[in-house]
Amino acid sequence: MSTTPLIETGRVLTARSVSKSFGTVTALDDVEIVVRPGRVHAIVGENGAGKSTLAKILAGIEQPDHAVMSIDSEPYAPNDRADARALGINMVPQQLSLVGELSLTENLLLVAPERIARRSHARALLAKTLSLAGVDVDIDAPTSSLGQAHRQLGEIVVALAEGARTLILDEPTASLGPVEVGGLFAHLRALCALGTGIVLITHRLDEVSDVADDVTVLSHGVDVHSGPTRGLDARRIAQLMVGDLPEPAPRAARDIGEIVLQAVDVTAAAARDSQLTNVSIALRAGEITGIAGVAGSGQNLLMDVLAGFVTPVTGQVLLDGSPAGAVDILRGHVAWIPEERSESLVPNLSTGDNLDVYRHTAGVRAQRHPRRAEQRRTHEAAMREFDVRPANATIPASGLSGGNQQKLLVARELGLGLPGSGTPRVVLAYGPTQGLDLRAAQAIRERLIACAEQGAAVLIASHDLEEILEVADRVLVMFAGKIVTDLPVAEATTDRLGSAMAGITTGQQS
Amino acid sequence: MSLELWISIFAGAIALATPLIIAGVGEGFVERAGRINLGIEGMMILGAFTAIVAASVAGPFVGLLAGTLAGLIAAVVMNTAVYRLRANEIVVGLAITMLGLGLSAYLFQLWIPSGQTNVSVDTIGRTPLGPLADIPILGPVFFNQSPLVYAAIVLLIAAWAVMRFTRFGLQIRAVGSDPTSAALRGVRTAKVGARALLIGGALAGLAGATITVGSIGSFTPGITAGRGYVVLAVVIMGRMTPLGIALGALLFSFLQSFSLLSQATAVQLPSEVYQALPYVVTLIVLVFTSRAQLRKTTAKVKLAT
Amino acid sequence: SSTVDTSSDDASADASEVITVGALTPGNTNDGAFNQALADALAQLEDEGLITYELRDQMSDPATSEPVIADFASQGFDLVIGHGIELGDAVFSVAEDFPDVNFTASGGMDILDAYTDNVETWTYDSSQVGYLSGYIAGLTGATQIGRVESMELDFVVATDEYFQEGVMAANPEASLLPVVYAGSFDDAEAAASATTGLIGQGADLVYTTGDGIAAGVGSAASSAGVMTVGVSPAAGEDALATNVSTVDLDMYPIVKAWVEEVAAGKFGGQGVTSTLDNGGIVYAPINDVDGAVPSDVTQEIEELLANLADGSVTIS
Amino acid sequence: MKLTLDFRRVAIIGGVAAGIVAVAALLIVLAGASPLDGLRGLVEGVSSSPYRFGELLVGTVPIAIIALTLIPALRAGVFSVGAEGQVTIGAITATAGIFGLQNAFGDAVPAPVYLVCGAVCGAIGGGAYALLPALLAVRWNVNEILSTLLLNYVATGILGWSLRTWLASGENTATPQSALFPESAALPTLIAGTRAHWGLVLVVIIAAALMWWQRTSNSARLTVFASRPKLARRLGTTRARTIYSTMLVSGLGAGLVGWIQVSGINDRLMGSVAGGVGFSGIAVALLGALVPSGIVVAALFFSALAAGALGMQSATGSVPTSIAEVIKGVILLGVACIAAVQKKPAAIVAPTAEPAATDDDPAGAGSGTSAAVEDHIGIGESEQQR
Ligand SMILES: Nc1ncnc2c1ncn2[C@@H]1O[C@H](COP(=O)(O)OP(=O)(O)OP(=O)(O)O)[C@@H](O)[C@H]1O
Ligand SMILES: Nc1ncnc2c1ncn2[C@@H]1O[C@H](COP(=O)(O)OP(=O)(O)OP(=O)(O)O)[C@@H](O)[C@H]1O
Ligand SMILES: [Mg+2]
Ligand SMILES: [Mg+2]
Repeated sequence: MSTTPLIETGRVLTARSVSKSFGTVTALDDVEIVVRPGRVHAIVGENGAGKSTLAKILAGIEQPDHAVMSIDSEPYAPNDRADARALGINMVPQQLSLVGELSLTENLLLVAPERIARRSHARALLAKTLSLAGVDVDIDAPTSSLGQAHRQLGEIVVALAEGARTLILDEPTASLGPVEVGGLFAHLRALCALGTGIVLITHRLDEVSDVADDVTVLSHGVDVHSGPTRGLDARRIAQLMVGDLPEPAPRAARDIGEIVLQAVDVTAAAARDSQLTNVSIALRAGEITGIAGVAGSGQNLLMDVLAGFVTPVTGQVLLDGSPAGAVDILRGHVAWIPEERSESLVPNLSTGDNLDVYRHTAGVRAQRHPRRAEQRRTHEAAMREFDVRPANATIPASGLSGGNQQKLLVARELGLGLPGSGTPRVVLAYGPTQGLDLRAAQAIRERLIACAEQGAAVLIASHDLEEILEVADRVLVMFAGKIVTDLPVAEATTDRLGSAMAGITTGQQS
Repeated sequence: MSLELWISIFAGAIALATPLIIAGVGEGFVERAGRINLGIEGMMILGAFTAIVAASVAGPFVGLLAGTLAGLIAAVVMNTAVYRLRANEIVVGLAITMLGLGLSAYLFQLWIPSGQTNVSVDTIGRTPLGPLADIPILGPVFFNQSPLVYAAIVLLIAAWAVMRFTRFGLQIRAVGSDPTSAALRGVRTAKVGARALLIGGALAGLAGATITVGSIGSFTPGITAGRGYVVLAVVIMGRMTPLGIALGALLFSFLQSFSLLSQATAVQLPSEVYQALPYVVTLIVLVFTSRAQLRKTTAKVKLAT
Repeated sequence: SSTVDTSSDDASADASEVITVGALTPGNTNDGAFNQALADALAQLEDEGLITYELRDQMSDPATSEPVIADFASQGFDLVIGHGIELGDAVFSVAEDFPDVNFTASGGMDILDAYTDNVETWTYDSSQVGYLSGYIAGLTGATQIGRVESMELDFVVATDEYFQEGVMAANPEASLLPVVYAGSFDDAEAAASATTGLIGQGADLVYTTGDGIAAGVGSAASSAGVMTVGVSPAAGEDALATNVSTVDLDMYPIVKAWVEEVAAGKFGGQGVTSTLDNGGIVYAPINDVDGAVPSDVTQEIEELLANLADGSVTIS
Repeated sequence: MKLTLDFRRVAIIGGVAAGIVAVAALLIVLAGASPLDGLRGLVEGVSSSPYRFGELLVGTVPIAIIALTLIPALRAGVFSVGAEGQVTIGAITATAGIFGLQNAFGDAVPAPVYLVCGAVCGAIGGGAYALLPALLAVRWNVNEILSTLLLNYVATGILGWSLRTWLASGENTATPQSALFPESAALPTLIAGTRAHWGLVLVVIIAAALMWWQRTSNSARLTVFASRPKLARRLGTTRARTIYSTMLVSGLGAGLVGWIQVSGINDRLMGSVAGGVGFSGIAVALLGALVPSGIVVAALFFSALAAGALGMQSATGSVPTSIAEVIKGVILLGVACIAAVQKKPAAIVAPTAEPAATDDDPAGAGSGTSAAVEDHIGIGESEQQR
């Protein structure tokens, strides 16, 4: 929908018969994509389908095994990112590539063609680009001090300032709230109007039908569909991707039990998040509490406090009514799924060792060592249960794709990991489905609900409002280190939550 | 203590600081790029020895050049071992130091066999800066020094300018603080790191040459006397910025100069106290700078104990 | 020069066989001082056809030196010389296992009585070294004398006391600045800095005994045109330019006597001391430093030596 | 694919080995001797007599113990280079303990009491001295590499002062040293006719203990701590506890070595007591890939190198002793390279190497960077990331 391009004849980036394999894994097999100026081209597909690989090949970051690429009719074969950049093809990777210690200006100068850093020139260029794109971001602050949304926008602006005429965005919305996503899409449309071609990789299929003009669907490295989005809705795209999704299981009514884990009047500080001021929260058995909020509102810190990593300056954390530290909280069967899974998976340990790392918890008596083969069978069974691919317990965790790493982490926390008997009594989950495809995300949401049905107290923090509304019984909104809204899910409308997340208070405090 | 004594102490401090500053500026690049060079002591002494040999043939300036080159070559070896062959950085650094100390002593013994008088070369000497040198107090402290002292100051400014105004400076900061993002942005991290290490090695060699050709005029085994390790401390103490490094080096050498010369007054402490003083104070300063840094990121997650 | 009185004349006469000597020194043999004294003596004796030898330097750590001594002994060397106090323990401990090999060990004054049947002990008279150095420094007419030493070690302190005594004997008017310790044997730069500082405080002569640090002292003093005493040739020609003299060991007479004893089968059971009298301690020819040093210095020194020899002057 | 990889490996190993030989030969020729004699001497240096073989073992003991007790610290990413100073302090306290005992009870003290007292005093001294940088790191985030490096100098000062004052021998000595220990305080000889002493047994015990430890959860927690401090918190380990405990273990080991050096070799305290074993120990720990068996082998190798280099000098006659240091440096460099080619780079520095595994970028776009070795200097840093 949206901007109907006026110029169909501008620069066209074409890539045909793109193939790439990593060892035995075929990431891309004879894929074709055509990116036109002034249009948003979405790439969708489940985890590991090859989206990022394709994007990286287009941007010169990854070298294809085989590809025929051209810009207009000129052959295009970038050796590295600099080549692509010089030809106006630029990418904002899934994992942002801004150097945190440097400002946006300096990030721009970092790979400028000139050896002497012309700051004023770069600032002028950025300022101009900012105003063109209608964005307002501090270009002189270290990017690490910017919020997630601003960093995302900042990197886009830097790419534009570098002369990007085709801009590839790999999951830019994964960690943004609805307000920010709305803002981002407005900017993208503005860019399209200027003739920029945009490639948008995303898992949120409703975004595709909202903002994209064309869509390529990848499945296991093959492009199973390609064409305009006109007439396609999210359901149809999902069908193209993975076939029919199972209907979400009907929700059974749950009994809300005792308070298991609570934070009482907590004040705490941390590096990037807002500091918490007098926050109280109680997690009850059988209840799913959702926390919404834009990045940097303090959710991360609250999670850290609840998991026992941060000792509050004032206030305390009580597990079953008594104060507890991180290891007590683990021993009390609290599952922990952090926003950054890299905090929780040990990359150079095997997937199997990662799965039962809690065997090493202090004070937990190691059960008799099961035999290796037996252990491996258990691990691989768990990996299959949680759809971790490949379900091989001996490869290092770093060998899994991002989505599969996430599944591995969930398998440990909700599956067989916690010391003692496995089932969690509390689940602390931050963006538990981020980076997952529809089916996998759905499976994990079902898991969380199942946990609650078995009597666990579940906390889900997410930037994805839809997700929270789908699973939570109660929704809290955090803004600037405070809980500003606390509503039963029935009363929580997207509008109310969205404005609370943006800091617009309507007077109703919890 | 008399005024002359203080003048001597300060003038001595500046002279002693020169090699520390020169090597420190180099190591500053290395550490900014996220690496550490434990071979710096070895590179310094190789520079010191090579410089004397070259200077005895072709004069002190060629000596300085040769010393620089020796450090550079050692850095090339280190870069190949650590960043191409991926050997452990700490082991290789220690090996380079061992090698440098051994090789310089060995070649020295072959060069000047027993019974032969050691070779002296003309040193760079001091250059009084015209009338400035006659200013009371300041003159003898600042303006009657070796040209190498002035060169070190120029070097400091140059290093500052490189870090501040060039793409290379930005790339070093990026590679050091966030190599993954830097690589993703298209910075060739290995190349940037290698360049930093080569600069570090060359300047370490020059620093060694500064000791022999710049001030003593001859070589004796072990002449660098652990200064390489001091440089490492000074760089961290100075938070890797040129100005900080200069201040750190000056503090250390002031203490050393003070310990040396205040012995000649009546204050009677065990001489070991004087000798350990610079290291102890460096450690204390390190505590304060680290603590300040901790404060700065006060927000840092306070992990419960 | 006069030899040690233990040598019998006929011993060298029938020494047709060449003695094999294994020797160890704690430092570098080109240090122009203690270590080099032995190296030079051995080289000279080899030139004379009396010995063949092997010399290992940098043996100050007993952990390294003991196996080397044992090696020499087991390879059948006739005489093993451990030159330096660091080697004393190791020599004695190896010598027990090799009663047929001859050893020499060095140490302080008290080692003289520690000899055994196959170990002769050796030391040198550090009071004479200090006194004569001081005497020379005094004779130069210097009024403010500074001293730069490596580390505050007992023997350094002791030698220094005799140095002061020597200065006062030659020139009671002279004043002495307190000793500056560089804190290292090698740190020439620190020594240079210390020397410059002393000169800044008015020193017109600087005395040193260190090895590596002498290079720093000599360099700083000579570029300031200030006299030194005690700078070794290892510091380089330039540093020697303003060095008046250096009192040093001459190991030739001592080692020669040992070799002759071995050849004659009479080795063992005694200790010897290097002294001015027996030629084991010598001083380098006086450098008048472009006329800064009075011309009669050599004469006065010779007078002192005579007085020391006949006992009319004693060092307390 | 596999073939080319192997070819590269062989080429590197061959190249490095040829480089070592060429450098050594060149240096020997420079001194006017024959490289073949040098090679013969290198071999004979460790093998030609029981005594020389004993020396190989004597040299292995301190390096191996230091390296072994560094395993926990290095696994946890705590990079202490303070062994040198801790050995020194351990030697001082051991000496003080032994003389204290002698002064208090006269000559009647039986040997085992001396040994236990020396060992305990040494270990306590080294351990206490290691806790200082640990405290600085925990409380004020002072980089432990630098603090330990600086404290080495302070230890040297303390040693010099002690030898000049309260521990000085009564004899008039040129170099500072303590009095000779009572005979019963000496570590007994293990192999007659050599200097090999019972310290060797300690190496075996410590290695065995660490092999057992390696399989414990404690070890696993440290490994997790090195790369994932938060997860380690959940496992029950804290930064403070990790730093204190691992530094303490390495300090105890180094202090014990201090005692072994005075009681096993010199029978008195001397200025040269540490003699570089601290730095060699670190190199050996890393060369041995932080595995006890690997470390013992690496320590034997390192000691053989030292003995062999001396033998080389002895065989060539005219070559200055510094050649030993050169050869050690060259071979250490070469072995570090070869070890790196042999193993996957991650394995060598397993505890600390962590090419950040994030998102869907397993090998990291920065595969050109040396993720393995560059960023493990301070654990403080890895925590600050949060
Ligand atoms: N550097 C690599 N080494 C080995 N395998 C890789 C590498 N990069 C990607 N792969 C594999 O290639 C396949 C495609 O990965 P890619 O990152 O393109 O998936 P994606 O579609 O972006 O998935 P996600 O939605 O999880 O981000 C996956 O199976 C992944 O495991
Ligand atoms: N034509 C260009 N357009 C855009 N960026 C460029 C261009 N040339 C170089 N760059 C950027 O500069 C960075 C450094 O390039 P490179 O390493 O080739 O530097 P260089 O100045 O050519 O150095 P050298 O001459 O030593 O190779 C690259 O990462 C790239 O991003
Ligand atoms: Mg992806
Ligand atoms: Mg180029």
